[in-house]
Amino acid sequence: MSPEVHAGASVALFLAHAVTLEEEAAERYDELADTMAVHHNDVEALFRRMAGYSRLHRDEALGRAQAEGDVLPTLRPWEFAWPSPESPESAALADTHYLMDAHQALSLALTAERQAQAFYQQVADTSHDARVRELAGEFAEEEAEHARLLEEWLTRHPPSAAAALDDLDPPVAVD
Amino acid sequence: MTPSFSLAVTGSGGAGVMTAGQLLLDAAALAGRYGLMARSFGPQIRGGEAAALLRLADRPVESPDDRYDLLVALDWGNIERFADELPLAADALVVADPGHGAVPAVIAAQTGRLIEVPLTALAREIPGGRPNMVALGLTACLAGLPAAAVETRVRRALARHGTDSVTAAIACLDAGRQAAAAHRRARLPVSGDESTADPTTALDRWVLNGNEATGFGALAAGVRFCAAYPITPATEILEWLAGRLPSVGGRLVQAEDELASINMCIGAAYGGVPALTATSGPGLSLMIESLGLAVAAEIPLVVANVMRGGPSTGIPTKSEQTDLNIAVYGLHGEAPHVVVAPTGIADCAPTAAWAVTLAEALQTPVILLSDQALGQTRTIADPPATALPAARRTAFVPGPTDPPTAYRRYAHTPDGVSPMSCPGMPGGQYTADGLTHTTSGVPSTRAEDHVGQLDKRRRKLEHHDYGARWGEVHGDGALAIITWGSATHPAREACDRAAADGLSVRLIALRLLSPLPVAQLEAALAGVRACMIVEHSHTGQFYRHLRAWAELPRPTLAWHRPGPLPLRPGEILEALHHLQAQQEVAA
Amino acid sequence: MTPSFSLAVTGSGGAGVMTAGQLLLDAAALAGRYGLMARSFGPQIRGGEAAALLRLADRPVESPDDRYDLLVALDWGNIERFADELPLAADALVVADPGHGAVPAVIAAQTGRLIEVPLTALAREIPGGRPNMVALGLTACLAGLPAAAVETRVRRALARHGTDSVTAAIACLDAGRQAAAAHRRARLPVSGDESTADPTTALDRWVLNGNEATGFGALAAGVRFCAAYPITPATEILEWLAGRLPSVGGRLVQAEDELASINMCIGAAYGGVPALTATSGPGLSLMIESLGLAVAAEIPLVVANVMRGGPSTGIPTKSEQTDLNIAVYGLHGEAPHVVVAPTGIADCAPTAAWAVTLAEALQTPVILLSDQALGQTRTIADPPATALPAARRTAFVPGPTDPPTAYRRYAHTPDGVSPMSCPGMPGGQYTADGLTHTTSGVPSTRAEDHVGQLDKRRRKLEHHDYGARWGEVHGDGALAIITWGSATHPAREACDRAAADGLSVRLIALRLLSPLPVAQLEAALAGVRACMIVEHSHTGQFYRHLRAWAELPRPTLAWHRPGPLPLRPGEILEALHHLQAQQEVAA
Amino acid sequence: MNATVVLRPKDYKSATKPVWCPGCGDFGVLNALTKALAGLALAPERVAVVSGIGCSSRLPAYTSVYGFHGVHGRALPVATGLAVARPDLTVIATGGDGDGFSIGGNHFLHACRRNARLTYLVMDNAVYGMTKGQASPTSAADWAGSKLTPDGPGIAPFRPLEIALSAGAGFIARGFSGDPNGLARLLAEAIEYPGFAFLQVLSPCITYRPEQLEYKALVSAGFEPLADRNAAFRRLLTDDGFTTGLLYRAPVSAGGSAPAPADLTDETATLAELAGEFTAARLRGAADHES
Amino acid sequence: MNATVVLRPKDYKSATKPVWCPGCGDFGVLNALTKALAGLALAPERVAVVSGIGCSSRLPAYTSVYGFHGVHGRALPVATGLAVARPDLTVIATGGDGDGFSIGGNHFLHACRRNARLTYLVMDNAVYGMTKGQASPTSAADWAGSKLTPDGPGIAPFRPLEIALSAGAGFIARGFSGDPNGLARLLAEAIEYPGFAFLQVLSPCITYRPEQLEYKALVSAGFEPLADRNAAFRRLLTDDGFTTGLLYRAPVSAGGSAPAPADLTDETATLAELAGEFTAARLRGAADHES
Ligand SMILES: Cc1ncc(C[n+]2csc(CCOP(=O)(O)OP(=O)(O)O)c2C)c(N)n1
Ligand SMILES: Cc1ncc(C[n+]2csc(CCOP(=O)(O)OP(=O)(O)O)c2C)c(N)n1
Ligand code: SF4
Ligand code: SF4
Ligand SMILES: [Mg+2]
Ligand SMILES: [Mg+2]
Repeated sequence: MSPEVHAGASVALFLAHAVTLEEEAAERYDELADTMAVHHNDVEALFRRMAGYSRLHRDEALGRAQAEGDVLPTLRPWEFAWPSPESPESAALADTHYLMDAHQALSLALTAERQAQAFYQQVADTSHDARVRELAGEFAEEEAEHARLLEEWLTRHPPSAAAALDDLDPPVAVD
Repeated sequence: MTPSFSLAVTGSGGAGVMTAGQLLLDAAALAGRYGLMARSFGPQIRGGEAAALLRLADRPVESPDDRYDLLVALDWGNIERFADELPLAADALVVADPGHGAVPAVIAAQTGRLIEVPLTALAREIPGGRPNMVALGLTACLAGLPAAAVETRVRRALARHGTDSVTAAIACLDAGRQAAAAHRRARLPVSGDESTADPTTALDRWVLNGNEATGFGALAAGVRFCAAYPITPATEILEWLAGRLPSVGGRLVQAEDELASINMCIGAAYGGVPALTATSGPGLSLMIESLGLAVAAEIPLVVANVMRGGPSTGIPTKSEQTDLNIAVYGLHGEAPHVVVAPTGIADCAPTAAWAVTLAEALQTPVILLSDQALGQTRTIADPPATALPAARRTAFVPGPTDPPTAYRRYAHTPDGVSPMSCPGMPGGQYTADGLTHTTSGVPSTRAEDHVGQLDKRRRKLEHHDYGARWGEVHGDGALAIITWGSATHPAREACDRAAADGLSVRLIALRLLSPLPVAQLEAALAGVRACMIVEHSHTGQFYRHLRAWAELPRPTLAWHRPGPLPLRPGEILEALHHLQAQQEVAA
Repeated sequence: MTPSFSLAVTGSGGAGVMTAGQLLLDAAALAGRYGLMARSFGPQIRGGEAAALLRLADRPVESPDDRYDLLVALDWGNIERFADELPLAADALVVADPGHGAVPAVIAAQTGRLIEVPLTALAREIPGGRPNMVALGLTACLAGLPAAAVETRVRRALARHGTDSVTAAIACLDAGRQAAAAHRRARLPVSGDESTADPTTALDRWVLNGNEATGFGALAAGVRFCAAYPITPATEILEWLAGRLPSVGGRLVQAEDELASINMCIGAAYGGVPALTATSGPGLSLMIESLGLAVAAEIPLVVANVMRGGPSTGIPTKSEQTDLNIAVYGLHGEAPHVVVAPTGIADCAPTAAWAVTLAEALQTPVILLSDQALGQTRTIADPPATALPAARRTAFVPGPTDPPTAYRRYAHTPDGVSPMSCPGMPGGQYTADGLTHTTSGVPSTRAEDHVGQLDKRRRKLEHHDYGARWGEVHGDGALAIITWGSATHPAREACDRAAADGLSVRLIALRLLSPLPVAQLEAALAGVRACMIVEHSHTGQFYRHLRAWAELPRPTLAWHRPGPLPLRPGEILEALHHLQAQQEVAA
Repeated sequence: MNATVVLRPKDYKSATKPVWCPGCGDFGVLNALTKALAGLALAPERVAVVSGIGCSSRLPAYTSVYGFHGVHGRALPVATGLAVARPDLTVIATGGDGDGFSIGGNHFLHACRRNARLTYLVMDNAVYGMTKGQASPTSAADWAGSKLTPDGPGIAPFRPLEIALSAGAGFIARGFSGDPNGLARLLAEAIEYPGFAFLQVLSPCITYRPEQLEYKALVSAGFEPLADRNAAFRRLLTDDGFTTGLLYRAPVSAGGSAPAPADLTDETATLAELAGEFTAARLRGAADHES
Repeated sequence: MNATVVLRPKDYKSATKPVWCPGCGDFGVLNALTKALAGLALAPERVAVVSGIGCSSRLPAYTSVYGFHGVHGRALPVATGLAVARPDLTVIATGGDGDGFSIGGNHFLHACRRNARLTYLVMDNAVYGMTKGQASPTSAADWAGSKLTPDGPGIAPFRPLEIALSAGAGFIARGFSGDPNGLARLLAEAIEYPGFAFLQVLSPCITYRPEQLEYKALVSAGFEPLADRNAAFRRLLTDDGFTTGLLYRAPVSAGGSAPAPADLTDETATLAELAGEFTAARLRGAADHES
């Protein structure tokens, strides 16, 4: 999100971003989980779990909106002012691999959570609207909490010994 | 009947199932065994699920068996997909890694002999170890392959990855073998003595798939030009040729589509350079119009069509024999051409070579009908007993007194074959044409020219002496099977088993599919009282083709079923017994 | 047997031969006659040489006769080219313009009745006069057509050229008629009384060629989209549709090639709009791959293939029945579809309409096999006795409680036809696919899905009630002819003549060529002792097709010969007598 | 489908799970497409996505709109037939660079000329993914990654934007699968363009062209929409192949004449009238029937 | 053929008389071709002319060189196969605008890229002569002379030179059948170009496009040979379609890499060696055989 846009964003506009950020993060985790399922990779479960968390946060953001009494504006996907090509908590599709292990999956998620944290922090730092600053700060703190959690999990899932991405079977021609 | 041992290694793609399977087959070759390996996988380009399907024996074997004796599962990812490709023998042994969950019902229901080996855990104990190498050691041991052969092969294959890799792999093989030994009671009966194989002969044997064999046969017969567009399951023919043609002065062009590739071949062949393209059903469909041109303009060329499940895009990775109709009858107008098919994987090389010689001798397109089962199954086979045939074209030689315009490219000759010039030959200029033409190649709409050229083109095919390669006949029973292509080996094994049951069945496998060698076929059928037509199709295309041209014994039973599952000897044997029972009732 | 009068008008292109011929046919229609007119040309786009070949009769007639009773030559330019297309009766009259040199030997040798009429000189005497109009007056008179009918037609045709043109033409007609009268002794016997024709009925008759009839039948049955690429002899279907489709809210797209045209039709038909394309052999060849897609994805559409001499470019302007093989067997994989053929020119309309209804009812491509003889011969025929059938597609109707994903496009149904949605229908979303798929259309490589869909697609064709249109049966002799397409009328006339000779021959003409209506055919053959298969081909494609599927009487004689010459009743009659003689020897 | 229900991008996805390799650029394209459709609030049943054969061509089955997965190289004619026969629909043709520029090249040329109202989105990975990584028309001359062309294809790569412009396309853009929101926006504009709209999307194949993971660093949103064809040509002369955005949008009237929609209900001529053309009566009848 | 005999243009004609309409532009092209061949003193047996189907495609039979009259639209692949397999020959592909730009459009695109050594001469009359005058890709959008498109094709005409340039052709020229000597000269240059040379020839169809008799007044020799691709593009932006001459001639090295000639005699690997790759021995053998 360009700082200018967010500096001037209303609470409703900010919450619309927050809701979509979490919603898209959840959908991305689902998408990754589906993909891993297709390739029989156990990290599927991990991505499902992440999707669940993101959905919880989305509901939370929706709850805030209700509490604020705000009707969230409907934006078209490209009308959101994200600082990156996608909403910041969407795990990068390009960084996945069908043989990825739990460590790599968690690293991927960690990057996403940190991006989300950075996003909220930036809004918290630059918004002209006090309420927005306050909400963004809270959200940033939550994201930081997630990131810490992921960091902890990562220690429990060290990189697998055998270079996991060393593909033993050549790709095949299906047509 | 060939005593043999069938085994499958399955797991998620990337687990190294295919690598393990291939090394196992190679090791079997080094150990003097025969065998074959097919692959099966899911729709994913990479990953997904994979199965290496092997059969090992002491005598040449090219048919899959009815059931598998051993299943080694690295994990259970989507095993349901393979369930019907993996029929297990009642006493089959299933080796599973307990780390990957319970044995799925679809497997457990088939056999009671399950043993658990922690493949992943064993591999983890070895630095750089991999579960698939543990599985390889274990499987080889259960299959009765000498450890030395496996080790030799693995050392060789991993050499370029450095000594650490090799050491780790060897350790894995050992761990696997020990795990197998730990289940000594589960060790399966294997045929043959590990030490009997004559190592010299064994090392001369070929380990290759039908696609490579096809490429080799074509090149050996003289093909020096290939233009093609990739398509599964034919691409390996092209890849093989792409790597080798330059070394014999030839060229391969990757074309923009099949319309281009067939026409580039026509151009090269018109230029005197024997040409081949390889494709599968969808690509063959696109070549149809230009094949008609090659017929009319009398241009020699070979299309190797590797059949897959149809219609339309169908199932590209599975086998069927359902492009027979289009290959034989697919051209518009009256367009006689030649269709041949190898009767097995090893036969792909001589039959491809034959196809090239026929094309060149008859100046006509030849369609070589291979299929996914032949093309992509790797086998250990004896090299061809005789040298492959080499192509020869009847070339134009100007008479010393001929005026420059005397050359009649499409002159009527007794055998219908007219001497052919090609650019560069002075006095041989003519215009090759797809329009009805005179003997000089000038367009004509007159009846005498039309009929004259139609007659000539039919004559050259009908009068040609196709020699002994038209087909194979085995046995002399009063019951006969007529079959072709990849159905041959399963059918032949069914006949062998029937013989073991005391039922003598004659096997007739055609290599020449069109023009149908009616006289040879009817001679081969002499004394046959009942007949069965065996093919891998839904509606019996081969049966209809035979009916259209030949007198078949009555009764003749049409036995066929479509892909994707391969034909197995047992089902053919069952149909044979059915036919025999009918015969007895009738008698 | 139809008493009839056959005549040819020949001359260099540009001399107005075709105009004269066409006006003569039209005049015959106005006079209550029946008849037909074929055209023959040299290879030149314009100029060159031309012949209008007519046959007139008092009863419907669609076969050419064996020989011509009258030849009117405006000049002798390259007449040799037509020599074998123009067999003259022994007592034929030849009218020649002495200004164009001596009668060529190839003509003079055939008949002694030559008269000279200075057509050019006569025309020159009339301001604005033209030799072809003189020839028209003369020919009409010799053919026994009322002068009034000719005059009416000519007035109408030339109206837009102004009164001077009309006056000149009428004067030419008169001059021609007088020249004929001057040779009263030469006037030929003609059948029928000039005044008997019921003018009301006569004026309701249709004067059209098979290509126009095909376009009309398709449009009448519901076709509203056409995409095509021009090709001889199919282009008139497209041109007819191009002019009419917009008036019924339809559209025609000229495509870049046949690959595009067939796929555009697939797109439109997938969108719910009945679609047709028209082509000939070379174009059909290019459509083969996508026809397979239409089979697999179950897309209804009609390809009107107007056959010409083959193979390859062959003879585009001449007729043959040699695309039967490609039409029936040309698709790769197992791709059941429907092939139908009109049994005559007038039959093109109802059969084209039927083709559309079959495509829509069975959700499958239908190939309509017409040919140059049907497509480009103009005839005077009774309009269809019954209304043309109209197409109906089994449409998807969402159940009130269906979840949006419940729709199974390829659901198994008893008759194999699954309700079809099209874009715009809520809840009907699916992806049509040429890959082997589940009932929902999701790609699958599993045996049950493959076999299930193969079965279903075969079932819908086999279980369909094709009704009475499957073929025509005439007579009940113990000798039978089985034939199809443009061979039907010559064969029928041969049967009529045989009957006149006291030989009763049954005629069976198939409209449904694939799936072959075996039960109906075998029923129609009940009591037949010997049979003859009549077709316009070099190798007997129809004969082989029948053999492949049906039990034919023994003996069955395959009688066929290729183009470019049309089939004539006499040669078929001769073959019939031959068969009968054989039968008698055998008895 | 109730028009008042607001559909989210995921509502345009089907339950079928993609078989693509994780990391494949085509996932981004699928996401962009569903976002574009949601952004335009199009009813799923009024949209059709038509493809050929290839990894990318699998896309239609992953959507909840009408789909057509045809044969290799023929997506455009199928889409054209559908768009011309059913002008009420939103028609999107899609597929890969092999499908569209190699075997389908002729249809591409003529679709640009024909200017029927449809969007053509090509997922360009400069390789034949589905058949194991052979060179495609957009592969570099020296890309030696395929056994079929062990020394590289050795020929000049195909320039999709130049060809489209030469052939007469009125809407030409380039997108990147790694920027689904930007791509969704381009797609929405393409869909709304009342003629043929072409969109080349750089969509990495991580399996056969892993080096394409670098695309992220190479692409830059440099095109400014031009309305003048010559200006667009000049702009392309300095194109590096990685500039994204809308290059050219012809004023609608200049974009050739899109076929006028067929009104399938307006049957101004009855069948009887058409049959009347054949009657003998017409041979002596009113002059307006003369052909 | 004795090389010391000097051949005249007529020696490159066959005894077969053209079936073309008197006045057809294709006569001029035939004359230009025979003049070019005579001018280059090429031995007739070392030249091959390959065509598709159409009036123009009848040309090979009217020459005394090797000819190939194939199917509609496939002249270029036949010529490519011949040129690649037989680099010792002079190969000329020819035909009409329908053959080359409509059904054969894809081969045109890819032949421009592939840059095999051959000349492609298209006799452009903006119509399908042989099938009775339907619109071709180069027909104007409003040309309503065909029953198949009674209101005109209604789409943007194909621009052969632009397409050739976009697609990567290294030699691009336009000629006029009414100027056989100028055309012969262009053709000779094209033949000598060591790569793919494209030559559009305006060749009137007097039967279906009699208005093309006006071409004589419209054409002007305005192109000055350019060696810079961008310059050629800029030149084309102001082209009226009637400028003749050599537009563009890429320096040979820039014209893509024409496939290296195959040396059909140099068999560096014997069959036995190739067969050796299959043996079991190799599975344990020397490392250099590993694949
Ligand atoms: C007529 C025909 N020829 C060849 C093929 C094999 N084939 C399937 S997909 C494909 C190429 C796909 O490449 P692209 O369109 O770039 O798609 P990608 O897989 O890269 O997304 C080929 C050659 C086919 N299915 N049909
Ligand atoms: C596959 C196929 N489709 C259609 C035709 C019919 N056909 C023959 S020539 C031709 C067009 C010729 O136009 P062009 O190439 O411009 O040549 P011209 O006659 O104008 O010289 C067509 C459509 C054919 N022979 N083959
Ligand atoms: S092979 Fe390449 S294009 Fe195909 S799914 Fe995998 S990454 Fe995507
Ligand atoms: S129709 Fe046209 S192109 Fe054909 S020969 Fe006649 S003038 Fe030439
Ligand atoms: Mg690609
Ligand atoms: Mg033309």
